[in-house]
Amino acid sequence: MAVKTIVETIRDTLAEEMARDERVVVLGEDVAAKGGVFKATDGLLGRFGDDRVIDTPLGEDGIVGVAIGAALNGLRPVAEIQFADFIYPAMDQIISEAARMRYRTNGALGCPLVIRAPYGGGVHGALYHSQSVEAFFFHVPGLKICAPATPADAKGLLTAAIRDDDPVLFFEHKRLYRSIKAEVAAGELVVPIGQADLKRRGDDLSIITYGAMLHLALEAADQLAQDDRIAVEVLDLRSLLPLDREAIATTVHKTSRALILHEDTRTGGVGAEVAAFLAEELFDDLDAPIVRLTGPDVPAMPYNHALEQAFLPRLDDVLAAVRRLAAF
Amino acid sequence: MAVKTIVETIRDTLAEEMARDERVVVLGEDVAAKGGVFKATDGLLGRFGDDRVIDTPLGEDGIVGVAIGAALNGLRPVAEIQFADFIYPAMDQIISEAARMRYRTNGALGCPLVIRAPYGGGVHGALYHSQSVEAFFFHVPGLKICAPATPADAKGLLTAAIRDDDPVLFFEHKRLYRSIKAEVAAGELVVPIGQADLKRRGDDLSIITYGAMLHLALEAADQLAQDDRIAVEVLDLRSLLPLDREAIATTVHKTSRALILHEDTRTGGVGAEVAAFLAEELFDDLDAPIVRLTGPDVPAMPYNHALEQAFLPRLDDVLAAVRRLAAF
Amino acid sequence: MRSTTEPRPGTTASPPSTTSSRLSSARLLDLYSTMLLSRTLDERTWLLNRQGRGSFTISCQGHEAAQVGSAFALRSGQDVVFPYYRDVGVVLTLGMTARDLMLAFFARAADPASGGRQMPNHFGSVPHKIMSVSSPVATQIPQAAGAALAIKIRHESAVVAVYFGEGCTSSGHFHEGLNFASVHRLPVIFICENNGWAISVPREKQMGVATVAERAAAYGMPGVSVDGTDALAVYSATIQALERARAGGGPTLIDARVYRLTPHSSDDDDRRYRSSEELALAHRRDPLDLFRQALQERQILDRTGDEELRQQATAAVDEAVAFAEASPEPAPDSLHLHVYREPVASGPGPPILKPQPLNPDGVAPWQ
Amino acid sequence: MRSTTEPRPGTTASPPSTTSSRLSSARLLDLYSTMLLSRTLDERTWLLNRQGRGSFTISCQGHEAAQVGSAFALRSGQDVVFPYYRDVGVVLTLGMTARDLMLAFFARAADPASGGRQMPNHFGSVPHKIMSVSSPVATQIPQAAGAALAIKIRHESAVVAVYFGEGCTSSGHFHEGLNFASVHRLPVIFICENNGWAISVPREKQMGVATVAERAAAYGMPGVSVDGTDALAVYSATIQALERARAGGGPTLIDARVYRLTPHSSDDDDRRYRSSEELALAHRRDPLDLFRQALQERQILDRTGDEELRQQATAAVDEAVAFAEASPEPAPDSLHLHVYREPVASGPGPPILKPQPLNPDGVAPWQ
Ligand SMILES: Cc1ncc(C[n+]2csc(CCOP(=O)(O)OP(=O)(O)O)c2C)c(N)n1
Ligand SMILES: Cc1ncc(C[n+]2csc(CCOP(=O)(O)OP(=O)(O)O)c2C)c(N)n1
Ligand SMILES: [Mg+2]
Ligand SMILES: [Mg+2]
Repeated sequence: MAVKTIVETIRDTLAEEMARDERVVVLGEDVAAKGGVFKATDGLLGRFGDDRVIDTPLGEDGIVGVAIGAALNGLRPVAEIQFADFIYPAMDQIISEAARMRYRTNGALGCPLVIRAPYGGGVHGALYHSQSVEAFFFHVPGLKICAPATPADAKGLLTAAIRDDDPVLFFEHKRLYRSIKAEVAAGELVVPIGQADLKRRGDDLSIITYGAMLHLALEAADQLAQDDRIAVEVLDLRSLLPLDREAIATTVHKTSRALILHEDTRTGGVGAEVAAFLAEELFDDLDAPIVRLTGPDVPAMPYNHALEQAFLPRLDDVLAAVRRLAAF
Repeated sequence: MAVKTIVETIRDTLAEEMARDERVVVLGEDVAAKGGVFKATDGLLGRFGDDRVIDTPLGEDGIVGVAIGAALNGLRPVAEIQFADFIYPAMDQIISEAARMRYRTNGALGCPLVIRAPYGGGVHGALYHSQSVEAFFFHVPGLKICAPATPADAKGLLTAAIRDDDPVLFFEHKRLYRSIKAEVAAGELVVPIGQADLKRRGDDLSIITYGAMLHLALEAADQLAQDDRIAVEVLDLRSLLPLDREAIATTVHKTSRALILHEDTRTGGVGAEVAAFLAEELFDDLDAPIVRLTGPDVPAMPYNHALEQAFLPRLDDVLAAVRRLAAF
Repeated sequence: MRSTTEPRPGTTASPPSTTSSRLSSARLLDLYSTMLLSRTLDERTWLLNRQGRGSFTISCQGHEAAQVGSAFALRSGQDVVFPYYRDVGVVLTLGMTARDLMLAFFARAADPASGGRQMPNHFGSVPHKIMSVSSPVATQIPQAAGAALAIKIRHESAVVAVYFGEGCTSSGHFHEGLNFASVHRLPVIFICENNGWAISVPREKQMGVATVAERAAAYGMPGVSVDGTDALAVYSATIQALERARAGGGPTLIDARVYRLTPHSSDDDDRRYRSSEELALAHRRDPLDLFRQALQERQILDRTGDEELRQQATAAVDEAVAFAEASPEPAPDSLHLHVYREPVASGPGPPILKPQPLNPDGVAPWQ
Repeated sequence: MRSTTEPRPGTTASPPSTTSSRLSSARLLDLYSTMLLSRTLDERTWLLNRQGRGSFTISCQGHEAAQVGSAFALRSGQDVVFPYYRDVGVVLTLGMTARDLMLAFFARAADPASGGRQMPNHFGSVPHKIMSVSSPVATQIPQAAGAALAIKIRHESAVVAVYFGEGCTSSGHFHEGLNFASVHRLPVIFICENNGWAISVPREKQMGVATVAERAAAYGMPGVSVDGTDALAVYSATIQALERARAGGGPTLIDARVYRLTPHSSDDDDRRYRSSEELALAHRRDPLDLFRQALQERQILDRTGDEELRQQATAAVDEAVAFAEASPEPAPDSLHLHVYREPVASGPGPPILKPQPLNPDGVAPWQ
């Protein structure tokens, strides 16, 4: 067992999968000599050579289009989008092509492809280096989406993603890259895509969350247990698509109260689907309104520090929301 | 008062606004000599000339990028995307640029731009000429979205969209283009963007819908009134962004039961937000689960007629859903 | 084959080149028969469409020489091919059959491209390495570069061929695909069927250059302009590009100048935007007529031989139509299949919690 | 100015051209001062960044001649300019001030570009017709074509200038923008500051051609290769392009070969991917040094004069830093402003229904 950051785990997992399966190639802007702007591909060029670690021209449409073609012809590409905010030029290739390939060929042709993208804010990245973009892909059947928040989940889900026969979007919260360290077991670890994980047990209320907000939820749960004797259960979705509706139903069936927490903006975010699911399927179980605590409906997170902080949900917000919900 | 189809109304409204304001220009693929593949711009070239009715090269990124630049420099472009399914290459320009322009300039610079796109299925358009894409833009603060379902709303909302100082996505359901005819008053008509419309009153249950499904809802409501004596209220959202939460709250406060109906696929669709809003804000008012009746979670609507029909919500589905909900 | 800037096809009338060809008489007849089958099948789909037996068709007519001529240079099942929606001639050359295409026309379950999910002419056949066609245009161009990257990494001798219209050369996809291929000197041939129209938009409103071939300069790759009504000229241009690709010389852009003899599709009325004179002129350079004349001049084909081949083509299409129309439709329930490799439980909470869910799987549960 | 294919800048050492210029001595000194101010300000941001007083900077160093030289040809407030993030020299020439840029550096409310919302160097100033810079690269290129379309439709004499790096020429945005501009012969100048690197990706991995100028051939527009370390060469290339645009001759692509003298940004470590020799060589063609030498040779500037100008630049930057750092930050509540022209009621149901909403406006209501 070694203690690792998330970005180290990503790098090591990429190396392990590349060593295991020579069809795995990495491509993107600055992934080779520079090793990626976050160093997530550092060292891969030296170890696997420039046939398998490819610096691309500047163009996300091309990166994903090339990756799709390579996947159709037998490779297992792992494409890096330098920042999730720059994924939009690739939307046509992702949505029209990768996501629909299996369906439109009636199952004849798959598109095994991973698109890694650092996302999220709180690192002074401003409007265009802070975005959460998962909701755009969440509405696309045919795609899978991972958003791990711990080193072990990063390892297990990335391994699963690379071995998956369908296209997977793999979102890495950049604020967690180096701020979260934990033990990661050596050897193979596969976390099935589509399984949420109970990160903390409790009977009074469920926080359903993912990404950086997991850690805020856990911090809040600790404090609420101590100060308020409220036992909060924390469900980490980990994968957003397929959504683990079973795990969501199980926790809310138990606690009867749900707080949905994400950093992404509110309207049309992933939390809306979780809430809608609960309002339809667990109506009888609910003892209180389903509350979402999210980023605000503004285009993106500003650069100025005070504005950036004003965007992000804070510990106090979570504490207050839980207390109100528990008292309902 | 003339009886008009929706596509005639769109054409006439474009002509009226172009006559009224010389800054209004129309651009897109095949909009000039051909008058658009649905004839929505027919006759405009002859009347306003090729400076203001512009056939573009094949490239949606360019169409929207050019429209944004023209808007920044004083024009009021109305861009046509030939089918909504082909809007993805323009996502970067729409989301990164048009939607964020005012915010990123701290209010200094607006982007008055309309993007018209025929959407929706049931016309044998297959996977790529049938899609509903509104949910992708619904998650983008800074954009406005219209989705009218009647000739009068098409006129009033298109007029409002062209005069709006912010970017508006204007989705026209292609199955309604010629199938819905109604009287449209001559003269100016502005329907404010962001106001839903009660298309039918009733006390027992609310159907919240938009687009082609409005007409299914009205048909169901008629039948339920006759056969089951269930009084269904039908709220036509008309604008999706800003979402008229007040109108949604008002109808559900009254009826205590909500069925959300849309053609778009389910997970992460607009209906999720409506349900989540109700589950949070009208929890005490609800007498039954909030039910969504939507297209299924498959990549898109197939060509084969039987498969196409299997995709679309049907009258029987609506009747059954209402009956179950009313009996809850 | 010429690499000069030329006026729109239909305005020149050079005879088809036959000299550069090394094809045997049998192969030449084969080429002609495939062009004939393409045309016959295509014409039939318009008839069926007018009869209300199929709601859509889109044509190869006028493009047959470019399609069959180029595909004749490819090795079916080895080279990787990304066609576009007009490429009836390409896919028939590579081994798809009239039945396959008619199954797609009638949207039948046995349609090998999509099981009736896609529109007609959205080809695809895994055994023939014919990649799946989609409707959003030009997306296949960077994909072709990616497929060629895989070939290069594995040191295979296969080549990728990708087809598209001249309208597609305005798309960002075109640029990013050709740029990537040129940086990595990938074994891929970009074949533009340049018919001078993108639906109603003429070449002059599509690009600031007179020929698509000129676009190649931006990528440092050869841009070869070829008379696309001349099957053998296209064949030999393709052979040269293939040899270049296999020798590590990188990609080639072939600009095959053709003319679209039909409206854009069964939904289009081309009288709104192009003159009947222009069309009449183009008919005088119908690639089928030109190739038949060439074969007749070389005494490979005579009038009776031609008549026989025509009857064969008609018989094949008759048979395909009958077969396909009688073939079963996909089951409505199959709508939910093949979203992912493994079916995904996207249903509601566990049945324990809700024995009678209102809406178990995202579709109307009441049906 | 040369239009030939040339090796990476830094490897040639031709003296700056001065003959082609029709600028007065005063204007030449002005040009030099603006380059100097750009450099001084830019250097200061690195210092401030190292001191922890600002979390990000990105540089114009090495690009000043290309920036100021080209912008000197533009008419501020009349021509429409789309800069990119390196264009300190462009925006200072057009009239933005050291204060403006330092307000952005410190993310202050008075930052005219974005009120502290965007990163530093995301310029914008409505009175100067400097359009707003965003981080996703190359998006401004089709927008520039659109702005030029508006000019053409209104029959104005203004011209659009749009700036970008050579990496951006690989993007689909570049292609669609230049293609549109060439079809409509729009009054727009595409100015590429070609420094041979896109972060760590060298020119050879970016494009299959040796120069960006060659990309112009795909659009039938002139591609002008110019030594971007030579301010006057860039100036006269820009003047020519402007005249061409105003005369209805359409767009021009200017390929200004420069070198990036700093890492990509304050977040980059360029030692990972480029050699110190290469950098040293480039420093020998520092555009500031070259232009100073040229002015000295022409006896427009002497050592004391230069010293004075440097002190002025330093003083201006000192003042701007002090001013900006003392300037107020935006109010946290202002986060919600300017999503739309008119504030939108995106709140919950009417208060009548829920007097105490749990979550009134999409943000935590408990704070
Ligand atoms: C991205 C996208 N935009 C628009 C369309 C609609 N459309 C279908 S074919 C076509 C014209 C294509 O022209 P060209 O590339 O020249 O091919 P041709 O049909 O002439 O062979 C257009 C605009 C589309 N299918 N995809
Ligand atoms: C769409 C997009 N992809 C990636 C990035 C990250 N990025 C920022 S600058 C840059 C390199 C730009 O290179 P070039 O165009 O040559 O300009 P230079 O910085 O060298 O002046 C990259 C990849 C981005 N900002 N936008
Ligand atoms: Mg064409
Ligand atoms: Mg560069």
